[in-house]
Amino acid sequence: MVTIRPGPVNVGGVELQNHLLLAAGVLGTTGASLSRMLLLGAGGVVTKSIGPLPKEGHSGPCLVALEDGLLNAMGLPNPSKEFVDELAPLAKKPVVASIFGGNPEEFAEVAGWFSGKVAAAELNLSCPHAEGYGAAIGSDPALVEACTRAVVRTGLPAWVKLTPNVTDITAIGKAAEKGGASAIVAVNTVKAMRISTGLRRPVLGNRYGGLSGTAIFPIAVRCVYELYEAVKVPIIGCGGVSTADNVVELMMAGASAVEIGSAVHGDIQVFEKIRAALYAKDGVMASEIVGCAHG
Amino acid sequence: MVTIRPGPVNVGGVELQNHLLLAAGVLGTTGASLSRMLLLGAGGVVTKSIGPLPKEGHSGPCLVALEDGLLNAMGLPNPSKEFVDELAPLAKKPVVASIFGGNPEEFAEVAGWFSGKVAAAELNLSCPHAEGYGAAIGSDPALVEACTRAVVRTGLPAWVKLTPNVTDITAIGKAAEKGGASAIVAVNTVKAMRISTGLRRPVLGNRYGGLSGTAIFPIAVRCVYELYEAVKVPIIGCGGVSTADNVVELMMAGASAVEIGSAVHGDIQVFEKIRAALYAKDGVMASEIVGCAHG
Amino acid sequence: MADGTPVTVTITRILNETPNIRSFFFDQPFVFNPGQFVMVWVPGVDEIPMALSSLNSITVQKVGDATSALFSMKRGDKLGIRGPFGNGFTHGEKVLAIAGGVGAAPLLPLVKADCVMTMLLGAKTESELLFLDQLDECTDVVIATDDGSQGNKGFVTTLLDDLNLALYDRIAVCGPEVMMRSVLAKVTEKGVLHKTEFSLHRYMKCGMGVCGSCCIDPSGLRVCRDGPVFSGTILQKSEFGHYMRDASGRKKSI
Amino acid sequence: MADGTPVTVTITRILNETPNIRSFFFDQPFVFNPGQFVMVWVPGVDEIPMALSSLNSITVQKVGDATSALFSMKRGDKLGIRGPFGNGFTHGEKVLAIAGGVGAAPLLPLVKADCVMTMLLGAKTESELLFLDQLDECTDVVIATDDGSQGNKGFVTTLLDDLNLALYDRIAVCGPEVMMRSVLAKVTEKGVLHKTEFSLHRYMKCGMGVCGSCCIDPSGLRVCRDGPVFSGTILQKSEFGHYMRDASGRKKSI
Repeated sequence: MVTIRPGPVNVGGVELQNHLLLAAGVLGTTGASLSRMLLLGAGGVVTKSIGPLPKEGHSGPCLVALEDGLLNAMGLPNPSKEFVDELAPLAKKPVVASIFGGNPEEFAEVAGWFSGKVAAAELNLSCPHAEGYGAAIGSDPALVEACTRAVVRTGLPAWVKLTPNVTDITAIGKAAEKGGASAIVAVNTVKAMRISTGLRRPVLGNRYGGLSGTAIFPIAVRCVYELYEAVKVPIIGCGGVSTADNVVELMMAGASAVEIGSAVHGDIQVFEKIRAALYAKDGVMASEIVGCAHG
Repeated sequence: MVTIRPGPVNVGGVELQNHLLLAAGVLGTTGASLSRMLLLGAGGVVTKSIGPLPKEGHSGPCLVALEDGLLNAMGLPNPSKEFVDELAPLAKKPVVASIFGGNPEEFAEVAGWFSGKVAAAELNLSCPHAEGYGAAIGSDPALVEACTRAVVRTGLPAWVKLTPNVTDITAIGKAAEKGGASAIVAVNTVKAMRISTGLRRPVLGNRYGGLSGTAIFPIAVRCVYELYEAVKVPIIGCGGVSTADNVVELMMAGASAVEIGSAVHGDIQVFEKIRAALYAKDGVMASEIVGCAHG
Repeated sequence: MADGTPVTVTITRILNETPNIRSFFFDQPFVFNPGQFVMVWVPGVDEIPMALSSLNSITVQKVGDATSALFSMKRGDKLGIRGPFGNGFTHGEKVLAIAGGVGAAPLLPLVKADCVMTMLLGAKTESELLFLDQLDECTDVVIATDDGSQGNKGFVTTLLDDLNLALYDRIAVCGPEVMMRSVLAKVTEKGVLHKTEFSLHRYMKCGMGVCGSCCIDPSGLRVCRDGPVFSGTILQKSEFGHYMRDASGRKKSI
Repeated sequence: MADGTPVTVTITRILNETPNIRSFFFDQPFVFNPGQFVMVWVPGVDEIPMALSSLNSITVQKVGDATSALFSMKRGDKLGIRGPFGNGFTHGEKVLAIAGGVGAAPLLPLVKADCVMTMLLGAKTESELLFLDQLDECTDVVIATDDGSQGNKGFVTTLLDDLNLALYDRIAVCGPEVMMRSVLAKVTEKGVLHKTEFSLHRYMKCGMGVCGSCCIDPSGLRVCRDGPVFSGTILQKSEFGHYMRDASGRKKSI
């Protein structure tokens, strides 16, 4: 297997402890949980998505395990501004605040709360199951550009997380870049559904949800590869990563770092395990493999 | 498990032997292979996609097996008009000719070859890895409508197979319906990629390919569910079906029949096995469950 | 479905256990360890975590929308069940079980597993003593009621003063968090904290350790996956007994 | 990758077997049955089916773009390997093997498995006799060359007339299709068709029974998955020896 030589990792304006970040929406609801994941080997953590007002989220079921992935529709539950206090013990740590809003103003408002308190803001322009938020905005290049620009003005590095549920993800990636994004995160979950044949209704309370996990890894690789040929800002790969070789594969597609989410379902030690397999003193420079599968 | 009472199956202008069709692109290159699949329990068969000129397809690798699906980029190899002769021994059988073209005229030309010789034509407006064909056309509602109308004029029932690689599949489904489609087939493969970390390049000769198999089943369910609320023509579900319960699930989402492709990789007897598990004299009427997961 | 999607079960029997608590029996058994829970999907309403009170039953107190909807269901109605999830109680040879109110539900299978020497059972009043007959058949039950209508008058905690705690190798506790916190104080005082395990209730969305809605401070441990049963040692310097979080993640006092 | 994606191998040795045939050895073994094949990915060029001539080698005749690219590769270069695929030869105790040209490649491991009593080996001329030394060590080899430069002059088929075919329980054949068709005619005439198996070559894209590009008429059987080894009985009334299909699916005469 290809291994990587350890060294400083600076991606999208954030100094990471390694190339592996905890993805938004997974174990990111409290400061204590985020601290735990850093202790367990994450090189950086992205918080649960925080919005302009507290939300309780959709009624359940909110998440079900499939054979090769997870299907969820949480509905962006979040404590809103109160969450800022959760991060107090994490000052100076590689914490990225995931934020959402219904328009550029709301994005700016929420980003403002975190200014100076986190390393970057990740714009959730991609949640496939929250009406008026996420992918509803993230499939419109003009809105993506405007929201990105609004967050950039707060002074935080703006990471923009994209939905794969669009005809052309490169158009959205370019819009984020034009808006001043420091990094693009690709991808959020794939819009999906399962139905309980016993109960004759969709298994999620919200009916529609987002598919994550190994099932979508080949889709994530494709999106990162497409974006690498379309934008110049760094790309952070996300979607179904569960092994060190998956990390290398996304990096070869063009990712400068990766986010890991669903794999914690299989094993909360996944960061430590991947880190142990990924890094070696005689490994290659990360810069040698980022995007090396092109051309 | 929910079982279905056996009975006549007439979907999209085609009399099927059961609710299970062999999907396009799988074991549909020769008449003999199609005959074999009918003998092995398929209720109908869709041919390999046939285009206006012979094509050799992409260089290899063209198909690789993943843990939970198949990734392929065949590149629409086909013998073009010569293929019509392959179907001579299959007259009166439930054979659907999959066809493609670069514009409505080409679709009409190819459909014309099959007029009177097959039960229906399935428009491939969804192949994600053939430049100028398939999804390149199938993501534009106006082109979808025009191609559908051109085929309808040849007198064949027109089934329109949609790509999931669009922001809003219902817009494409409605365009097909407006063009006179007798049925909508949802969905074709999901655009994807895998990279060989050992060889540092995409594993497919064409780099990009289409993901099929169990990995995409939740995406297929979602697309069928969305389309069922948007169109009135029958929907034929396709994508990752490998069990009788999967068939029931797609029917509850809104499918009147289903196509099965990748599952033949696991077991060429899959039609017979699903048929045995799906039908029972004391089962429910198919009409009772089609779309029952709505409302 | 062979994966982690909900299993459809049919309600076969409904038992009124107390004025406010019912047991719902279904047609399929779930292999579990006492203390594990399932996510119960009341179709069209919500999904809530519930302790298994036997292989094929949950025992539910009416407290909110989902439990109210459950109480309106009849024999033959269907539910979706995911799980069992979580860790369950550590096995012991000579267990002291302490239950308050509906907290007796996860402890009943522990008692039936024949390892509980003594059970302290508390409730507000006589009619709310859960599973008294079944528990009485299997173990030595000591009762406390707030109003003194049966057994000792007062909280179940006070019963601890009359026991020789050295007799027991494990102490398993489940009940309202205020009651559990007072047990925690008492066992600390008596020097047996290390033997003690508490089954926690927290708002949870996913039930399988992914969403993080049930993480407790300051450890960040997940009640649904690392718990719901935690040692007293872990809980002593924690949010336990002080606050929890609501569906949005905001803290609320206990 | 633990799935069915190509395994990366490094070429460790290249042997010139004949003027037009080379063996490529790589650094990883593949467990296989004699007659099974692998899909060999020449990066940037194409992927082609190749019989394994040993656990860690393929033996290749230069015939087209991909094989030419393969011939330009050096020790240390990398290939992708998928498989092994297909069925391989049925096991026999006393096997007669018949090879023409590069058709000796899949038969070599059968001979080394120590079940081949006699091997008929044919080629155009002496220098094109493949694996002669290795075969000679393990079995009784009878040779025919078109030009008579070694062994019998003429086609390998003619050697069959001098053998007592009743001695053998299986007959395994691999070579150019014209040669195999003439063997088929001969074994039919001699009444031993039922003992005979032929290893077929067909254009194939996927190698695992999905795409259908290698299906044969009239059975629709897939060479890559139901074959590549077929009994003579199945092949007798088939396209075998008459036509095959090209990459587009159009028929072309043999």
